[in-house]
Amino acid sequence: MTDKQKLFNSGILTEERPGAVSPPRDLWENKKNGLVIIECPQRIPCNPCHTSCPTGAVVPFDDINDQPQIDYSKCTGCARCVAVCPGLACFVVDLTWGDESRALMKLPYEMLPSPEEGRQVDCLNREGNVVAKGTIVRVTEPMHDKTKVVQVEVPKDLVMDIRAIKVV
Amino acid sequence: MRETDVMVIGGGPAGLSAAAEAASFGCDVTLVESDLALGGQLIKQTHKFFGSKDERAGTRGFKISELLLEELSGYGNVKTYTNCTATGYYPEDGVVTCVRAEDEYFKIKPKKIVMATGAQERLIPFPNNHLPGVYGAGAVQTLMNVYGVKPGDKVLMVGAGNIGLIVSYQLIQAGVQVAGIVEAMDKVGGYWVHAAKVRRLGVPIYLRHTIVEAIGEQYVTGAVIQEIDERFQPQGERKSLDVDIICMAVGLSPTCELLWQAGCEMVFVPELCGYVAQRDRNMRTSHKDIWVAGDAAGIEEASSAMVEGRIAGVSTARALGRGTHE
Amino acid sequence: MPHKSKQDEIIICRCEEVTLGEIREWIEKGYDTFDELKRVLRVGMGPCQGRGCRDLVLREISRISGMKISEIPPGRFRPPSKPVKLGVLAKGGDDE
Amino acid sequence: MKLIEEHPILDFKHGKRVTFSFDGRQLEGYEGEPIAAALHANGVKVYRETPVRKQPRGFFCAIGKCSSCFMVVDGVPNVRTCITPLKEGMHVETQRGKGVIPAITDKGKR
Repeated sequence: MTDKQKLFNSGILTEERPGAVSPPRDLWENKKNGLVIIECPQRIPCNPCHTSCPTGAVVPFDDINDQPQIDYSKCTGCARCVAVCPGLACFVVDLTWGDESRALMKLPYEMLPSPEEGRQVDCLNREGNVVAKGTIVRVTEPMHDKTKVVQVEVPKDLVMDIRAIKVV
Repeated sequence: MRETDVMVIGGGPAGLSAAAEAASFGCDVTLVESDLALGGQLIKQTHKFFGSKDERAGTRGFKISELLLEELSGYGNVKTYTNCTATGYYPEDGVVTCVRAEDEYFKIKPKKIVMATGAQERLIPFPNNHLPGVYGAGAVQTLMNVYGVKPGDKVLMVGAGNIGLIVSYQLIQAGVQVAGIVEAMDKVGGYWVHAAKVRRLGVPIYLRHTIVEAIGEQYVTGAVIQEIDERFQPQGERKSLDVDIICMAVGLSPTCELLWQAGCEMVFVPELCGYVAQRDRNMRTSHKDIWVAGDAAGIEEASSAMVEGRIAGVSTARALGRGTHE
Repeated sequence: MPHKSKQDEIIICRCEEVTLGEIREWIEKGYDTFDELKRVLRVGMGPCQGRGCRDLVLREISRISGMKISEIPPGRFRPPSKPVKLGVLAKGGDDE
Repeated sequence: MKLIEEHPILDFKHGKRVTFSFDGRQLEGYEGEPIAAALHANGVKVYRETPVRKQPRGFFCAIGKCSSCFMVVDGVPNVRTCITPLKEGMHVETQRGKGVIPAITDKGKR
C-alpha cells in the first residue's frame, strides 16, 4: 500500500477522487459570495446536501448512494449544505474576498470555545496541523441546530489545505 | 395476570417505532425498557444522521428520539414502563416475567411480542481489559451525552468503525482529548467523512494497530498499542499512551436471550454480527407470536432499526386482525 | 509454556473471573462447546449470563478446534436473564 | 465534580441536587440519574472487588447488561448502579465479593 493510500484510508484526501469536487477556476475567481467544495469520496446513503440546496446547484441523485455533483452555474455560496451535511464534507470558498492575498472560507463548526466575530483562529489542514492564522468575519447558524458556519478570512493560497479551525 | 395485545420489549428506535405503529392500528401496547429513559441509543447521539429526508437525515439522533416519543404520546393505548427488565419468556404458557426497579416483579401475558432488545458491546481480550476505565463506547456516550459527566481526560479509542469515529468526535465536543484511534484493518471501517472529521482535528488513526495492554492497578492509567501483521499478531515497537480511558468500539452483538428462551429458530449470520432469529420479511420469527426488530435482529443502524420496528408493528397488528387504519 | 504469561491471565468472563489461560487449557482437553466449558469453569454462569464472554469463548473454541463459529453449539439460555432477588420472586408476581 | 459545564450541542437539565453516602463519605449527585454516573462525576471509578481475584471492576456497558457495576445499595448487593436512579440519602457501598443477600423484609416494598 502506498503512503497516499494509507493516508486516504485513514480519512485524509490525498488526490483528486471521484466525489471530491472543486469549482472551475475561472468562474470561481469572479464569483462573489463563493462556491462550494465537496469532499465526499465514498458512496454512502445520504443526500441532505441535495435536499437542502435552495437553488438546485447540488443536482438530484439517481441513487441515494450517489456522490454529490454540482452545477456551478447555480451555486450561490449560501452554505446551507455546509450546515446540514452530517459528514461535514462541504465548504464554501470566496476568492473575491479582500485583497489579492486573502480569501474567505465558510467552514462548519460544532466545537467549543464559541466562535466570535473578530477573533483569531488557528487554521487546520486535513491532518489537523496548524497551517495559518485566520480571523473570524461572521458566524451564522443556518439550520438553527447549533451547527455553526464560521466565515474566516484566510491566506488565499491555502484554501485547498484549510479544512477546520480551532478557536483559541 | 396482566394482559396486552402487543408487548414491545425494548424502548429504543426499533421498539418505539413498533409500539407507535401497533398503537396506530388500535392495539393495546405495553412497552418495557430496562433503562431509566426511553429512546435507547438515540438519546446519546449528538451527530446528524445520514440517509434521506424520510429517514430524518440531517437531524441529530437525540432529536429523532424526541420526535418518536412525541408520536407515541399521541396514543392513549400505550403503556410504557422504564427501569423495567423483561427477565424471562416461558414458552409453555407464553408468559413474560418482568422486574421493575429491583423489587417489583410482575408477569404479563401478551398476545404478540416484538423483541427489540438491542445489542451489547463486544470486548477483545488484552491484559487488564477488566480494569475500570475500559469502557464500551455506548457507556462513554451515556456518561457524557446523557448525564453530562466527563468520562475522563484523555482517551484511546479502539476501533475505527462508525461508532469509534463518531464517539471520538463527541469526546472532543465534550472537552476530552482523544490520544488516538487504533484500527486492526488497513482502512477505517466507518464512513470516510467521519474519519476526515476527526483527522482534521488532529486525532491520529493508527491503521493495522491494536491495543496490547491496559496499564493500571485499580483503574486505567495508560495503554500500550502495537502494529499487527497480516495474521493480526502484534509486531514491532510498542507505543505507550498516557490515557485514563480506553473506549471499546469493536462491535456489538445482538441481545437475543429471550429469543433463545422462546425457542425461536436461531441462525449464525456473520454480517449481522452473531446469532439472530430466523425471520420473514415482516420481521416475524419462527415463533408465530414473536417478532424481532432493530439490533436484536442483527446489527445495523438506527435508521434501519426504525424501519424494522415499523414493519414489525404493522405486522403484529395485522396478525391481530387490525391491519387497516379506520 | 512453563510459566503463566500475561495473555493467560486475561479475564474472559468478567462475572466468574475465568481467564483465557483456563479456557484454552480446557478446550485443549476437548471441552469444545460453550456448555461443557460452563460446567467445568462456570464461564457464562454469572449474573450477565454470558453476554460479555460468549463471543470470546466461541472465537477461542473456533481458533483451537478449527471449527467454524456457526458450527459450535452456543449453549442454552435460561430465564432469568438478569439476577432477581429471591425475595422478590417469593412475593411472586402481581395481583393486579 | 467532573461535569461538562458547557457543550456545543447539548444543554444538560440536571435534577435536584441530593446527598448520598459512598463507603461512609458524603457525596453529591443529581436525583434520578444513575448512581454510577453520580459516582463517576465524583471521580469514583471502582465499584466492586471480585470474589476470587480481588480485582477492581467499574462501569462498562452502562445499559444494565454486563454486571460490571454491581454495588451494595441500601444494604442490597448486586444492584446494577448504571441503571438505578440516585435518591437522597442513599447508602452506596463498594461490593466486596458476592455480597450478602439481606433477610427478606418488607423494607424494599414500594
